[in-house]
Amino acid sequence: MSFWEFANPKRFMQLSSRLLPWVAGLSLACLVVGLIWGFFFTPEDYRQGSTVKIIYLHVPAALMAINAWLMMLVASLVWIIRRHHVSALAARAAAPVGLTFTVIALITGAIWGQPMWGTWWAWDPRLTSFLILALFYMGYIAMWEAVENGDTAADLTSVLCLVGSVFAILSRYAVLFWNQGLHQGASLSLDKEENVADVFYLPLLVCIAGFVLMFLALVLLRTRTEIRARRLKALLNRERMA
Amino acid sequence: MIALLRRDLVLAVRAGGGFGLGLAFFLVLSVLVPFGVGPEADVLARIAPGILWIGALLSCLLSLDRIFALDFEDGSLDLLATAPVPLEGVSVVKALAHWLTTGLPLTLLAPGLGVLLNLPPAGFGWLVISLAVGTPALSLIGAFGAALTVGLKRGGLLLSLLVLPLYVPTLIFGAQVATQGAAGLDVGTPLVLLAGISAGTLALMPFAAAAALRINLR
Amino acid sequence: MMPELGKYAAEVISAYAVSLGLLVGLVVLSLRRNARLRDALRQVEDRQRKTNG
Amino acid sequence: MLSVRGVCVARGGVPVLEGVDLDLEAGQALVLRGPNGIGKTTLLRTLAGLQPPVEGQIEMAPDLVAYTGHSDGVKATLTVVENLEFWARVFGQGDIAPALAAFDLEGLVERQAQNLSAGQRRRLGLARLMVTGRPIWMLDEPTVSLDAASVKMFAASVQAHCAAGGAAIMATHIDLGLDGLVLDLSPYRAIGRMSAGGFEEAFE
Repeated sequence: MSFWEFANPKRFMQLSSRLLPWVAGLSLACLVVGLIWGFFFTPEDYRQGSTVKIIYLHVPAALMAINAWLMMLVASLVWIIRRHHVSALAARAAAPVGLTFTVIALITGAIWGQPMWGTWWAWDPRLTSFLILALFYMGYIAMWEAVENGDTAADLTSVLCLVGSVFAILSRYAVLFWNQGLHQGASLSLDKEENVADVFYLPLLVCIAGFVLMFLALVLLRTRTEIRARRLKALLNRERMA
Repeated sequence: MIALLRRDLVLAVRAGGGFGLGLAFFLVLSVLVPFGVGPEADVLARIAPGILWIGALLSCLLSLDRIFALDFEDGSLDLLATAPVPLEGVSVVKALAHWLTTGLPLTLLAPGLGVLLNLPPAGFGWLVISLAVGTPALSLIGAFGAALTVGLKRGGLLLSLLVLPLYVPTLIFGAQVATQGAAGLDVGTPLVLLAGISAGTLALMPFAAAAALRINLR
Repeated sequence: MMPELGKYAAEVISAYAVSLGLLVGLVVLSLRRNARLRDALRQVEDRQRKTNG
Repeated sequence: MLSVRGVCVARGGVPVLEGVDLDLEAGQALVLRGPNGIGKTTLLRTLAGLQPPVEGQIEMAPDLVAYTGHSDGVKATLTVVENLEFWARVFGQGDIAPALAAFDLEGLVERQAQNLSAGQRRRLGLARLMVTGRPIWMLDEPTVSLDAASVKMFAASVQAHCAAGGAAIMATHIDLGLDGLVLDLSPYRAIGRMSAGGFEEAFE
């Protein structure tokens, strides 16, 4: 079976309806196991206390916030090059999911930052980059909502996604530069991944798997919705024409 | 192309072209800031470069939707698309006209407002240089945003939402040049990066804008 | 049953509550929109099948 | 000059016309007819190259078309002569005097376009065609808001253009008194086609 079979909307509907329960079930299982493991059965960090348990939400959400944008970028490219409608609709379906993950990463980061650094919000490069990413998601979603015609919207949002990706990377480096420039030698570091011990690592992996699968399940479901919405519009159009 | 530039400049300067509105906005904004943060001279001196950069950026934003929308509404854009000039060229010229009527005057006005905001003497030169180097990028990015939203009703608000995140790197480096210059520090790195952004947007944004225009004209 | 969360209990629990709340909200909204469009599409498809014979 | 074979055009992603065949030779004027909403504007925009056809071939040398849509592309704060000179420069042409003469605009040259009547504006929009130097004129409802005398003026200029080896294709409802060809678009109406791009066909 070729991956491009997904490009045919009818085949996509058939395949996704078979795939969706499995992906959703597996995702739920991973999330339940990972989060319960992490919440109830991991020790406290000697430095951060119980707040380390937030890692099981924060890191997977942050990871998927970026990967969701990457997936939208790939889907946009597929739409531009191969003109597969399903691809454009999948990009549209992924955006709100990515935005939600970004917001989760930001909120859990703020809640974690409050006891650790004594402030809800620090203009740390990484936090700031996520804030900018959230703005990009909002612009992308707003663009889809604003354009009436489906193909035009797909084209415009694809161009926006491409240009936005370039500027998102640019912003990331600009923000790094900016913060160092403002407070020299600021010692707020968010590099938790580097000093995570094994006890925290395994449940974290399970949670990451859960978030990846959940993203997949949600995108499949939402793409099915978008395909139906598009077909509904076309059928109503035909009724009007006849 | 030169004809197009000339026409756009004439249109902007003639009555109803909106030239001067952005400048007035910049002036009012800068006057309002001390009311918000208090009249202490040292506070104002510290935030002046950043305030002036944000003011310039917002004033630029005000007139962005006019870049293509007016030509779209009266049909000129259709005619330009069938004319023997590439839409990429049209985008560059339109961005240039926008810069000449907003970015350049803003740059020239900024030192005057710097006096109001108690900008340190060392900062005036760098403020003008940073604006002169950075505002072309604002016009070019803005032309892309305007091309994306040209066919939309109430596109102005969406335009702001799309363009503002794209302005982040330009703002960061531009304000950095102005701030460090005012503090008497070395500005080499941010100035090079700012120039890099302007050059990069000049190379790439016209193509993105032309692509968006072609989609919107269909 | 509850693990000992120490002095950061409020932070940890609120982080979990907000995140899970957002995720459940997203899932519920996605499911509801999916169901609504599925029904609407089925209705129109049935109607058109009837008129087309 | 222009050869169209089996073209299907879509408006807002919905095909409106399909299987359109037409030919245009130098010296010919072709009038498109059909009820409102059939897709005359969409077809003209497609032929002018502003949007791609869903299917079919359009054969034409590049840079032949001068297109005029519903709106005139006239700038209100520019004078008549400034408007025309701008378009003449864009198309690399020099002399605007014949265009001014053909549409009786000589008395208005220094007037700003916002002070023109609707008919005068329209005449200015049509005079623009003459300064492009392009051989194929594509006109969408060119006679809107023109009075009888102006319509005659317009018909005369189309005839002169065709006689000089040009061609014109226009969508209009009134009889211009041209001895041109007429193409009724009604038979080409696209019925039962779902959308452009093969999305819905996958379900049929």
